[in-house]
Amino acid sequence: MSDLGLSLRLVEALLFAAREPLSPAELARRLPPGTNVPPILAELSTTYAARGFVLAEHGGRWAFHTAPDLAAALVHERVDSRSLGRAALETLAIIAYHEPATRAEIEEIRGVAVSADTLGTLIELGWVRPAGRREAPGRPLEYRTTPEFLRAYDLAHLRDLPGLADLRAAGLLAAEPPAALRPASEPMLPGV
Amino acid sequence: MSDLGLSLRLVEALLFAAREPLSPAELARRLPPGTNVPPILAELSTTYAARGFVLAEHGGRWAFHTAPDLAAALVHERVDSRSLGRAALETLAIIAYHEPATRAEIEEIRGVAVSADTLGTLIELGWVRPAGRREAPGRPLEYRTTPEFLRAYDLAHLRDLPGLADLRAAGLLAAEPPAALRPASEPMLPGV
Amino acid sequence: MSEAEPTPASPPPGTAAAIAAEGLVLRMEGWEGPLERLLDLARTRKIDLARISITHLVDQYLAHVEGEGRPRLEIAAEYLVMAAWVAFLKSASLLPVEPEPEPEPEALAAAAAHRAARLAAMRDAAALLDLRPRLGRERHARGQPEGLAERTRASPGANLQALLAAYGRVRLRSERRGYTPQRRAVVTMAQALAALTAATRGLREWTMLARLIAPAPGTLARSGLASTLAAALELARGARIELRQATAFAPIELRAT
Repeated sequence: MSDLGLSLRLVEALLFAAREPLSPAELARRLPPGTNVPPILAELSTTYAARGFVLAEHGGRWAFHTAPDLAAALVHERVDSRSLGRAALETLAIIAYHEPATRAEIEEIRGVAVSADTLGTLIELGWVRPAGRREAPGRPLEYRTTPEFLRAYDLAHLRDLPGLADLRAAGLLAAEPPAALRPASEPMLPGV
Repeated sequence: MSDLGLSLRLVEALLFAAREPLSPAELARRLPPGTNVPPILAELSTTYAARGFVLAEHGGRWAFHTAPDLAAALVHERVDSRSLGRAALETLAIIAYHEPATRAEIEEIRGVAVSADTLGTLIELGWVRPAGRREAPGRPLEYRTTPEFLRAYDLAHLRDLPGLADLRAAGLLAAEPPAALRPASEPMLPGV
Repeated sequence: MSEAEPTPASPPPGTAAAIAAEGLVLRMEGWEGPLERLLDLARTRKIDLARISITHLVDQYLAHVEGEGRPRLEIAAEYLVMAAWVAFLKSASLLPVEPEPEPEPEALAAAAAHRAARLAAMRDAAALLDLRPRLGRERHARGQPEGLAERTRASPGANLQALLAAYGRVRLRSERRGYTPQRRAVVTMAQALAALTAATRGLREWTMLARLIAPAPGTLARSGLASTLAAALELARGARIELRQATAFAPIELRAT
């Protein structure tokens, strides 16, 4: 490892020292001008793939974290063992799979009212945030997940949510039943 | 790195996640029974010797930290281009319009105390300087703006600052007092 | 939509006459005549409001109010209420009257099944999500990050607009800071009493009060006159001097008792 470039060592050191995940742009700002950051990140994530801690991307930001398979041995280090309640977890899933989602939409899917407390918990965890209003009657708030959510669940992008493509193909993320299930009298939408 | 032993990966992960440096004994307690910790630590410190962060021992405890030779390169000089705070901006404006102005005069016009900090900020920026003392009781310091201030604000002379009537016309002195309370003639600005 | 005629807070009949005298007569395509007549016809559905342009109505209302010179608020308000009612009735007439379609049982069943499937899918998704190694639970961030060192060099942008606004703000604040009465030079009551007591001691002759006031410049002279008169009244009340005045506005004379 003696032939390591200075830039690679610097990127490594920056990611290691940072308290928060860093984007390539943030890294570039702290590196010699002209440094091409993405290949360095790719190389580092390969280098660390099989080690005790790994380098991963979450929503465009990069950070080291301990390898998931070592979880059992690291119980001493557990800092956040709170497990989310069922309501919060379902609400989180609905927002993540549908985002942006309004409270009314969450309630429509869950079939019960969503308490302010449930959304508050998710917002306090930094996993969900209100993100503007929908241009619809009542201008309801829309909720989205955050990069911290992606990091917490080790997802590089929202599209990496488990089963997302299947759910979408099955029409289970749409408010209306798929066309095939609709009565014949209903006019078919082109391209559905 | 596929031949990395589980123990080595665990030591790596434990040291990474630990909030304090760990002794070999503390490490051993969290590892499979019979693990020989010192050779692992030796191997890891060799592995990381030339990287962006190194494994080092201090007083019998081990921790990762940033490679010493990178420390200087990692300090990022950030230009804080936040605009001046309200107090500083108002103080600067008063000095510009009334210079030379003493602290008491600035306070008289602002209606609130002016902290030494506020004046300090302006002096540090090089926009204001103490310029002699007034021959008055207490011999208070007088403040003036500097040529750098004129340059920063792209003014040829202080007299280029708009007068009160101009400010009012530009809507910068928006809420007008009732006509009955206004003096018949606009008070002239000294030195403008 | 309900067929019931909405009952507006219609203008009292008395004011209509007053308005008629002022006269807001609309002249536009589809209607020429007073606004109140238009409203009457609209209420009883004797006119097709679809032909009436609300924009033109508003324009003519504004032109009328502005043309009044000093607009009479109560009249303008009456017109505003009437114009608003015309607008409301027109919007009501434009809304399509749609009978609610009877939901078909198959569609209802499909919707219910879809809803159940969606909920089940989200419950599964939540469970899958929860199985992932979570940061702080199965995965850990660095325990003692040094943090990224930063040295800050302040260089705030120079924004002239902000500087001027700050000065405007300060001036505005000082203008509003309230009225501090100016302290004027006055001859106080105590001074006048002392002076007059000394001047009238042993004064046997009737003497004009004005002669006993020490000459002083400007406002001080007027203040001296007022204070001395008050002092004279005070001394007379204590029977130390006598006061007399022949008629109103005649010189006031005094002497010691």
